[in-house]
Amino acid sequence: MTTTDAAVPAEAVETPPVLVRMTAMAKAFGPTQAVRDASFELRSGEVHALVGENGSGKSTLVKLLSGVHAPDAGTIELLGLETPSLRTPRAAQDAGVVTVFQEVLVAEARSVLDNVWLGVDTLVRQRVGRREKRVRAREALAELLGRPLDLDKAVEELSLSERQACCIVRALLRDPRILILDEATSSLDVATRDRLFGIVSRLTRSGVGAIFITHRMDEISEIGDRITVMRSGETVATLARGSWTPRELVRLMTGSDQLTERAREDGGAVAERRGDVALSARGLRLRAGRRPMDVEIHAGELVGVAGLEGHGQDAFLDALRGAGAVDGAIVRHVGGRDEPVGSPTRAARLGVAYVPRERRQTLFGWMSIRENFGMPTLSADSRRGWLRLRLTRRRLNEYVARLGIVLGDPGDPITTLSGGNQQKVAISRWLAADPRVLLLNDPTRGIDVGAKRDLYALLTELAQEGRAVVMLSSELDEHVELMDRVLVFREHELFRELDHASLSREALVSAFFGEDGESG
Amino acid sequence: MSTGAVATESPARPASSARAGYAVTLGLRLLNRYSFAFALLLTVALLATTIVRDPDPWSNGFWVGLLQNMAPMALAAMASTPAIISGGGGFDLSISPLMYFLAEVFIVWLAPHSLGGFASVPIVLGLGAAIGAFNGLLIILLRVPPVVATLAVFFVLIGVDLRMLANPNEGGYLSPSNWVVHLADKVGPIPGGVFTLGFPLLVWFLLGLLPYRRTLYAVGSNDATAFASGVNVALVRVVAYSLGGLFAGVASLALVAISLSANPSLSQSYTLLAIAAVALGGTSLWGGRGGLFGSLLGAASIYLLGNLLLTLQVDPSYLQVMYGGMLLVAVVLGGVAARARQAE
Amino acid sequence: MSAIPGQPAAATGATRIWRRLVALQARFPILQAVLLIAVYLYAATSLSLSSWHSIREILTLAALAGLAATGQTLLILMGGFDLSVSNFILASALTVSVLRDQWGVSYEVAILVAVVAGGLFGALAGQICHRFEIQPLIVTLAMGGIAIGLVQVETGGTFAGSSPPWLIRLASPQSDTFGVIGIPPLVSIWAVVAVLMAVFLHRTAAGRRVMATGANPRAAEYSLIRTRRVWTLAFAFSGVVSALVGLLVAGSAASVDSTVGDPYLFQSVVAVIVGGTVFGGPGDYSRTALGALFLTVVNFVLVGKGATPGDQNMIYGVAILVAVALYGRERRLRDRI
Amino acid sequence: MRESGSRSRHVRAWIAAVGLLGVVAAIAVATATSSASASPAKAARATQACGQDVSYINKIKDPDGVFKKLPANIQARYGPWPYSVRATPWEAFKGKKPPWKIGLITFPVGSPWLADLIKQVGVEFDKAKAKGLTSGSLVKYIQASYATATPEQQAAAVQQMVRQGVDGILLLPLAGPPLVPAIDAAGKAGVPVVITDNVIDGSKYVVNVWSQNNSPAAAGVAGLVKKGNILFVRGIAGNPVEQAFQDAAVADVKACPGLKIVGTVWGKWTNATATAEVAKWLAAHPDVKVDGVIQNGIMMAGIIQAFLQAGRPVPPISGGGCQGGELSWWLAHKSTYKSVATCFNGFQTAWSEFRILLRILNGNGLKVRDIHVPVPVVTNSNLSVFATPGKPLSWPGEPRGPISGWAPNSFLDGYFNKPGNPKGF
Repeated sequence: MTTTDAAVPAEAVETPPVLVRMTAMAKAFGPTQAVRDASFELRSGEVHALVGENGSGKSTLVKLLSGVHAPDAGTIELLGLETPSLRTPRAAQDAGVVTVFQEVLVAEARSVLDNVWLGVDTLVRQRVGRREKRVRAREALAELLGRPLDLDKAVEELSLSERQACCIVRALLRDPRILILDEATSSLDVATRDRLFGIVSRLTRSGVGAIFITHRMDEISEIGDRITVMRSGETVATLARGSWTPRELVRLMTGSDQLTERAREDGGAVAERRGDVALSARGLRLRAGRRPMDVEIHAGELVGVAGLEGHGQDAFLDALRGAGAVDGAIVRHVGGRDEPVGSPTRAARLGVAYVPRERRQTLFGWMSIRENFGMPTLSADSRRGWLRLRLTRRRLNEYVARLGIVLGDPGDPITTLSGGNQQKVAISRWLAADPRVLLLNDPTRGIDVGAKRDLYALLTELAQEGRAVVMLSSELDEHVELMDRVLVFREHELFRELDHASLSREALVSAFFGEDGESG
Repeated sequence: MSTGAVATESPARPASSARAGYAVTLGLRLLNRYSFAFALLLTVALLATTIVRDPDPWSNGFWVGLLQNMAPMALAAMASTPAIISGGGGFDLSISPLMYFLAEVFIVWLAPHSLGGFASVPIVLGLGAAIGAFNGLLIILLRVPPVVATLAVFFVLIGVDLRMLANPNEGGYLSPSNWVVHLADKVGPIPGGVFTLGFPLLVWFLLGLLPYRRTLYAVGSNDATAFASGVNVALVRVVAYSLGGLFAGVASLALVAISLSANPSLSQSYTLLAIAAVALGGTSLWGGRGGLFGSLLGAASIYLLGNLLLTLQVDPSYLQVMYGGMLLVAVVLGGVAARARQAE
Repeated sequence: MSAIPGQPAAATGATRIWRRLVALQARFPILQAVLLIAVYLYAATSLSLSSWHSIREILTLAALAGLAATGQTLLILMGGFDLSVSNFILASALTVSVLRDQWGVSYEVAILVAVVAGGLFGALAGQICHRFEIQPLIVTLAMGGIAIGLVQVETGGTFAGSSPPWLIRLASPQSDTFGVIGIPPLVSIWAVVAVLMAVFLHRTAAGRRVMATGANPRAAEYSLIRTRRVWTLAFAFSGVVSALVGLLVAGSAASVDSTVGDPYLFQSVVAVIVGGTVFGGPGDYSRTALGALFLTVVNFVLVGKGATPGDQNMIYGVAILVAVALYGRERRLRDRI
Repeated sequence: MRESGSRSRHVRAWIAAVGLLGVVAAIAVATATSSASASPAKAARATQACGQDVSYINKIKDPDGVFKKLPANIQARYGPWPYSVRATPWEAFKGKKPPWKIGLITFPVGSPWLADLIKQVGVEFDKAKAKGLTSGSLVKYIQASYATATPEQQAAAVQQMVRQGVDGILLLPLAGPPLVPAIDAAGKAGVPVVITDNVIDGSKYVVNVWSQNNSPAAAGVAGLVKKGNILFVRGIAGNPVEQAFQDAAVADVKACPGLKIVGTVWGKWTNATATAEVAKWLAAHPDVKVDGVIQNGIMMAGIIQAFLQAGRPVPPISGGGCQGGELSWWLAHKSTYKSVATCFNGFQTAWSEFRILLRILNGNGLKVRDIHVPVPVVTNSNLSVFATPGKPLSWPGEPRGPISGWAPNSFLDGYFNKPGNPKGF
């Protein structure tokens, strides 16, 4: 892999002062224990990468440090002295802790200038003069984006990556002692990302400490001086630069390198599962001006959708479920007939089911488990508008047994379930509609290993039943261990298609970075 | 309510094919930049017609009357605005009863105790601001929809108004010699309305010099962002509500100036008018957009329309329909503009 | 509404008990029920409101309040709001009294006109709200104004009419349902509506869709619920109900004047809120019914005790405050980052 | 989601408590400041006999000494007049040359009375136009709906009309006091504003034409009942006129030692509300016998309705500002039902109002600012003159009566230095 010359200068190496020391932090949201026992240390002048699977508690941990949440337990030391837990982001910022959060947080209606300086002034006193604000904002943005940005433009008129740039600049302008970047590069283009790394290493040289959360191995290896790995709410290891391999990281993150219970099926098994084409995309463009793609999804196969974050995987799934492709056609093949998939409703009618990524987008907060379970299949479960609750109940029980969903009473609010079980409900409720093609958007995101196993087992089962499963995942091993073939996306194009034989972590990673096939 | 377009593709922007289409997009641009554009257009048109129809529009009386008469409604609208801008469904239903409450305080309590002089100004405004702040706190601490919380205060205040003046024939009046009357007439050569209407605008302008106003809009636009960036969102909102109360204080003075009397039985008469004026003025009830000036224009156009219908002797029955129509057009335009924005 | 669990893991005994109560309360409107019983007992003892005759009166007026809040309940469950209830009520009351005479048409026709118009105006309001993402508050306000305006134009400004005897009899607390069942017709209607609403919300797909739309619009869209259609129909429903309630109001008022709608402008909302239905759910019509009943009994007590309108308003306000104090449900800012 | 939900709930509970306390405090303060009923009532009690209407004549505030100058027969008309009687600038008014432009401003139309009044003013205007007394067309401003009506709008309308060169204005105020400045301004500009259905005591230039039309009925009912329980049905809380009516009514009741006030409800001057509120009260007091009801105006039908509903005998109900429906009902039950009402209709009001305005404009010299029009008292004996037979209780019609039945020309002549209408109108 490539490593730029943004290496850490010598003087910073011999143990510099500790900026942050978090010990035995814990934080729970209702039944879900987001962080259970996390300890973390940040030294002056280092970039400390924080890695772990989705939902392993990284974000929560940094939110504890940046005053968004108050910890249930644990102590935070800032610059050597014990601090009473930081109650608000403001408090944290005054203490020199500045965070760029995972969400792209902007005030859409306000100008770029207002956005980057938001919260610096008090309500009555200007901490920074107007002219100075403009000058510094312009410089910072230019340095990051490599081109000037109209300071008076409303942020809602900017592209996503420009917005994220605003968030980053907002943090930089506060002259942080401790800079936290929580997946802050997810929607930046590569050049901007490199410029950001340049800025970060400049800051660290001047004694700033940076905490860096990312999913991209290459980024870690590029600027990470130390790495702390988190798994299901705990910090499991802290490794110094060079003393780790991707493989090992993955093992640490997942807790095992054998993900699926069963030994991986051989090609033969896969071949016989595979049926005729169930769903196909013809001349599909995910963005204007990109290379069109033709994809065929067969019945009974497990197709992985992979790529670096924000390279078009989500757009691809959306297209498949009939929601907004730029151009091209999605066709569902049912019993010899070709049915165009126009809208999500149409797609559903043709047996294409989609499970979104965000649980916030799938669950109905206060409603009961049973109601949540029954939602997508309302029409199926009702005769002339009348709900036949028995059907729903029976099916729910069936899936509870099949997926080992742990729940008290199906009448309880869905919010009483743990993340994994919520996800199981979210998926199983679509299975209840007996879809022929199942589109899953990173379903194992933020659920514990046990739950993952169950899901994998389920998905294989589904494939064996002759359903086509298309699954977007941000985890390499899921692809390697589970998929029959993997579609790797890059810059919103189908970059490569790895079939069962040629499927390996290295192959994937190299494909992610657009390296030609065999090497890496 | 933003059940937005998850699956449904966002509605088409005005077809910019024809020249007309271009005009439309241009209009929407304008509306995005200046949310009060529509209200301004309306006001100018109505005002122009009024002036044309009026025997001598350049006499002082014309403007004095105009300003004094629309002052209470306009001020009520302006008082409702900061809370709405502060977002989070921000809303203050209690403005109208608050106006009447403060008017009563002035007439029933202050004036008789020889506080009817200029001393009354800080007292009335202060009291208004305090009650506004109370609303804000209620909403922040109970974390309930502002409409509901302020509805409760709405009822309580109406009750208090009626209670305070159990016998409207005793002490419900203010002597015409009181200084307030000038607010409904002239102060030297200047129409009194200029002062009452000018005050909130001035305050608003001065707030513009402080970081507060920008922060308020940011909070209204996206409170999570503001919070994450270290803004004390709760404080910003409470201040917004107390600003509303402050302006309600001014409104009460304008009201007293015209009526020279406390009329508890009318406590809620400005509630719906204010809402309509604000919406007409292009202030988005989602927060973060719009401003005091828009509300002023909104109120102006409502008032002028009523006035014009009288001058033109249009059947008053049509008034309601026109108000409603105007309102719908205004908010729909706002919605379309917002869509155009998102599409960009 | 958040999709992520609600209560902290560790808690002391005291807070656990408190939370139990809150959770229980969140399921059933226990508090309201208790309050209702308490107030009624007080009323029965100190004001002798216990006679079947008095109960008839109470139930009838409660029925009116409750029925007027039917549409509102659905809308608030769905995350909407309706400020046009009072105007629609007045509009339809005038249609069946004044306009019917003017047009010289049969009651059936007049009622049909009122109901259809109510439905159309409602549907339009829903469409506009959803399509342009405008707060229903404004749109319904405008719609109500337009509806009244049109009626006014039609009647030439006169707002006084008398309701047909059969309507008056229908709405009278002392007449019996079908002249046989010993319950006032309004109350029977209310009971039926309550049952229907319960069935609708809990036993029909449509009801589920409404609640889902309120609970999480995005998720609803993903679950293939056409939220725009839901909004349109819900508002149409509210319009129709308001029109029908307008008839009953006209009946109980006997003579229609321009103020018959006024009490329902906010009352419809208050009944829902006090009942404990929250914007976007959870909630239920049974709660609204309870809320209406509660408010009515309180009102009887106040009037019986000769409370001035001033006091009545204040008590109203306090009732709402207390209710919302127990039902605050907005998410904290820090949880949205 | 909520971390430490319980704490936040505790907080909420506290807030609620605090809010509650605040409210209670407010009530306390408010109560402290709220005073008892008006003084004239108390003052009048001494001389008043049961069944006789309260008379303030010897207490009438007469700062300008104009009242004393009025002929005795006219003074006698001022029995229940609770306000002062003042001189008016219009006495010296030289008048303008006809034809005149006339304006009409009213609150929203809610009753047949107002509807008829507006209709009749139009009719009179056209008749006058035929005689060359008025020009153009009647300039009208009728407020659209109570939901959006404010007195300030009426004030604006007055100013607007003055600007438009209207010579005289007939005004039915939504609320009196707020209109004072506008009316005085109009007066200074030489535009008389004649108001009815309300009295504006604070204005110099206003012309008040008013009937204290409830208290004779109240007194009548009090006299009819003599002994027993009286229920008060009041109008809109916080309204000055309402209070004046109430004060008189209280005085009338106090005049009968046998009468006991057992309750007060608020009917908001609408039959619908009156029915509901009375029904509530009756339900709450099933064992209290109500021997008489005294209402604040135009609510008789609603109250009858409530009693019928409750299946109780309908007691005498004061019919202040009577309406057609209740009269027909009364007529139908003439044999068994006794009551006292005071009746006049919108046509009559318009007829007289219009003439008063014309006389002022003609410079006939109005003697006093305040004209009190005694209203015909209706009892079982003369009921048939006013009632329309065979109508339902809820009939929104009006009492019958000759168009000049309220304030005939002869009556008006007493108030003007120069009698008669211009051009023998």
